[in-house]
Amino acid sequence: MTSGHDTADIKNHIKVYMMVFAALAFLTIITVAASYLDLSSGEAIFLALAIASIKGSLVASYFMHLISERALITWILMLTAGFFFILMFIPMASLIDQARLG
Amino acid sequence: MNIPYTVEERPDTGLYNAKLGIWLFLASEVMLFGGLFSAYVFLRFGAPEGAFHEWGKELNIPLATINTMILISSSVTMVMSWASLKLKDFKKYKFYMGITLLCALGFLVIKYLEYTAKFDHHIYPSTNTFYAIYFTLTGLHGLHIIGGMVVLFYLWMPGSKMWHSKPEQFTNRIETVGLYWHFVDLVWIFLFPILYLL
Amino acid sequence: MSEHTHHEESFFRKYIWSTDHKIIGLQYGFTALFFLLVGFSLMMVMRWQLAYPETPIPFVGSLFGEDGLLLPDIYNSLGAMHGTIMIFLGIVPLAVGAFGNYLVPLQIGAPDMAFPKLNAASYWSYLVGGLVMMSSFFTEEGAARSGWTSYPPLANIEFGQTIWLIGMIFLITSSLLGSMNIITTIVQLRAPGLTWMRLPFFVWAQFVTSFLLVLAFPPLEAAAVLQLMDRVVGTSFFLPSGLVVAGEVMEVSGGGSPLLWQHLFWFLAHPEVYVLILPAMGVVSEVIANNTRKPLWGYNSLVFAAVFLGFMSFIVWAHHMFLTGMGTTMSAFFQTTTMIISIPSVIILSALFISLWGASIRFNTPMLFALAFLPMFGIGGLTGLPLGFAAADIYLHDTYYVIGHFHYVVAPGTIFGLFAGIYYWYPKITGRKMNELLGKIHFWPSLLFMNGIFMPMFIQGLAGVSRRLWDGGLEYAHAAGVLHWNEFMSISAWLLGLAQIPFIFNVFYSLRSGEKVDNNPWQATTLEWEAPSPPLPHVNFEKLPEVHREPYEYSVPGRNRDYTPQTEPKKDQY
Amino acid sequence: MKIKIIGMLIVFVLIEISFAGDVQGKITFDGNAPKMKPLRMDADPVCVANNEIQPRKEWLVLDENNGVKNVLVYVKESKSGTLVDIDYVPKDKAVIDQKGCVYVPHVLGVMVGQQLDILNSDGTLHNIHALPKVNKEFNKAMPRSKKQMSVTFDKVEAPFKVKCDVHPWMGAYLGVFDHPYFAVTDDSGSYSISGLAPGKYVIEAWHEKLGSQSADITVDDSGVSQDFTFKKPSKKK
Repeated sequence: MTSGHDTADIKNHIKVYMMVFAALAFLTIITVAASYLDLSSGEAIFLALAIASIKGSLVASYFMHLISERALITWILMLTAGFFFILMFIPMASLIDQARLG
Repeated sequence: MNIPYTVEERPDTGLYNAKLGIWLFLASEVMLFGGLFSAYVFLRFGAPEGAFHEWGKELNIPLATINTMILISSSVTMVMSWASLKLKDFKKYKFYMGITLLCALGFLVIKYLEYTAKFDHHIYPSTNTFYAIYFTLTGLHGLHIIGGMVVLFYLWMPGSKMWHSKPEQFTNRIETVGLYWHFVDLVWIFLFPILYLL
Repeated sequence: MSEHTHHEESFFRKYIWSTDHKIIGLQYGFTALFFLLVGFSLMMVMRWQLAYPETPIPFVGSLFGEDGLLLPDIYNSLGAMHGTIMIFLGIVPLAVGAFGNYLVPLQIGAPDMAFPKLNAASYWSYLVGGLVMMSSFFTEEGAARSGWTSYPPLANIEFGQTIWLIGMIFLITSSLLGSMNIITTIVQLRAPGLTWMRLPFFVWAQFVTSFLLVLAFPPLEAAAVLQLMDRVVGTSFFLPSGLVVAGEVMEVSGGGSPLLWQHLFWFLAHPEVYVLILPAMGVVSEVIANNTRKPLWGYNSLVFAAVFLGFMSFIVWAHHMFLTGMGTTMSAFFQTTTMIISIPSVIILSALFISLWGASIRFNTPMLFALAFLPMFGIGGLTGLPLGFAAADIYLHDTYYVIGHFHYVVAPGTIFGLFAGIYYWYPKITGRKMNELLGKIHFWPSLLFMNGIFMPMFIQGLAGVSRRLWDGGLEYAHAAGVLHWNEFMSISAWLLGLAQIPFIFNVFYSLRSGEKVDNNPWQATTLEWEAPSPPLPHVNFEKLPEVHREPYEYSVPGRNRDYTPQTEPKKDQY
Repeated sequence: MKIKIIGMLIVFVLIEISFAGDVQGKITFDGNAPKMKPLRMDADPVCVANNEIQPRKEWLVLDENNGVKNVLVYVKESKSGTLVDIDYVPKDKAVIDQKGCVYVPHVLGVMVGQQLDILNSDGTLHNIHALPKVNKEFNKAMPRSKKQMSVTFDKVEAPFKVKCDVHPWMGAYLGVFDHPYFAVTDDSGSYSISGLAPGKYVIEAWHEKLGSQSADITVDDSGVSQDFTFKKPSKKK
């Protein structure tokens, strides 16, 4: 894809980059502001991670061009993400399972 | 015989070699930070209720917010420097790359201030598990920044000669190193809330 | 290419700082074989202590102190380093570094790896890691002695562990660079016409293996960093509060958990088992297809089984942790996944067995090793099933049964597979065949003594003898009935050591005096046999191959030869 | 000229040594002597077999006159110059034995750089584990076939514990000094430190449970006597 960019295309991209930048800055302020709200810890974690995920996907989709990247890359990343979550949650699940036994 | 697809894309995969390589590298980086995030979650669950939140209150949120902004900006200038090369504007490339490096430096300076402030208050990695994981995660992230800066500096100064001989390959190099740089930014986007805000 | 002229390179450039995948492959190969020998020697020393407890070691005793006794501390060091060296410095570099490097570009018709400089960096990182590991033997505090698994809190207390961790970080870096390179090469540099389902099974095995390395090694790197922090900076990632060591409360900040290490470690270390076995399966498949003169039975199922195996290997790791007090739900989950993962292994093994059906087999040395691989791996795999069941594992955990089980997989399994590969591709590398008689003198005693070592381990393990005892169980009444096997196993081990001499001799002897052969001495079909023997430096092929066929077109009815190379165009079937 | 000076120095040194004074004394215990319980060694049959009479705990060993055994008495500091050449290392080795599954001696002083031989007379597996704070910790297994090993310490350190990881009842205490002026009281609670140059010193008596006491002494040619009396420990064990 990237090789097919002509000048106009790139100029469009630059506009998108600027918009993404604004969105990222805005979301950063929101997430900091939200941390001062009196939320329960569950809500706070959900909100903060949700905002972080949005920001992360903006960076990945636009700066890293994942939105128009080849399928192969997407597959590799999906595989990685799958194992990432397994790595993240099974140790935690085992901890909970252990606690359940007392 | 030269190795094929170092510059041009292989028709059936649509990729040049380095791009696949860097994405595989980033996949392994995801798993590296995955291991550390997993440790974070594990320790947070294991700590007394609310302890991580209490311990984290010592951290300086305004400084970290500034750092987040700096890193996001550096990501934008990074992608702009690549776009400039696509537009064949070498001068602008130099300009944006310079700013990217400056941002990275600024990030490290603020990080240094944060660290020394912690040490002054006798907070060390051995203080508790929160600071253990805080220093490990931010330290490793800092190392990634430093490593990235070395490469960026090379491509900004001595390595940029390549633009005049092999412009396409040079643009690809900027794209791959850019992918790495955005990834480092991405990691920080997650580090910021889980360490400072939660 | 022919129009590309190659100026002569200096010796250093050509053989030491080379970026040619073949030279790097050989560098990997020789270094890894050397480390295999080192790791095996450590075990031969340990087996003296087990066979004749507390008597001075003959010949090499002076290395271990004036009185030549093997003290428990050093025994533990040797045990830990045996595991580490064999796995991380021996088999993985041999299977992936050497075989993967040398053969993958040749089998897919590429001039080199995708990133030649990265390839060299990967080798040098491996060598540095290996030297760092070995150097720990010469430090005042001695080498790591907490087993290759390095469980904290023991590993946090014991000496030598810091060096182990630093060495591991180098080795992990090396493996990551190497495996990214292999994946990129396979994806990007396949010759025209070489579609995915035309890849030789060996390439598929390397592909899956590399994915395992890329995705499973980083968590161990993270764990190594955390343990290094624990040891150097005084954090307590793996140390709980109020930890009592030898009657004293340890002064640590606490709050960590030893289980965290086990999760992160086994997240790598279980896929690592498949990293060890898959390349060997790949090699064995190539050798079997060639020497049965038949297509591999069920090539597609082999490929899908390998991919599925790789995928499943990421979600079975906690079956190593049944005894950590993990809850029953998790145990049941991991027990189930463990049973599922045996299915693809059985598919692969069955397909290879069925491939033998009705073949007129050429019983040359590579084929003998490949044939021996099948039952040996079978024993290793089947004895693993009881360990996968939580209930049975409670009894068998950490006994010699476990040692017997995984050594059957790795020693007469993987190593036999790799021997088969060395004998099989030696003519490609050197242009000469290895001596057949010496090969058979190498094979038969090796097979005999391998079983002599590992079969009695099942007996000892079922009697409940723990794997980590310095005196082999002398102090325990329940071990008394099976202790006499120790001497038998030890003698087998030393004889196995002797049986490797013909091999070492053969490697160097055949370099000069082996039978000269043409490019395709085994009448094989895959692409590496199109290249000259040895393949041209840096370019491999005189002309870039084009692929028109499946990988294993042997004995296709109606053709005048019993093999059809992949490069042969489809139109003129003569 | 040179010879003359050296000769004078030798004479001077000889005079110093011959006139150096002895410090001696006795440590007594004031109070009711607690009874030392017998050690239970059933866990290792070899330990039981190696003792004709069952050994008792050793944390307070008294004779009939309440003289305290195993008190480490040492010169803590000199108020008149240095005690000894910094490079002085005694040629004699210190010895600690593992015999009958107890450490013999129970309390021991060694000098920096002095070789300490650790013996295993028991013919069973011992694991000697020293727990210094300043010196390097060591933790060495000694199987029955390993009869002897040697260690040295390179820093001065107040008495620290040495224990066996196989037999939890085994314990000994070890002090490391940069001078040879230390002694351990004998069965009658007496000690004697010889060879001190005349001058003022602080001397300290250390006991594993009863704590430590110090006293200022002045050594002259005829030597000096310094006794200590320890009280019952506040917390009985």
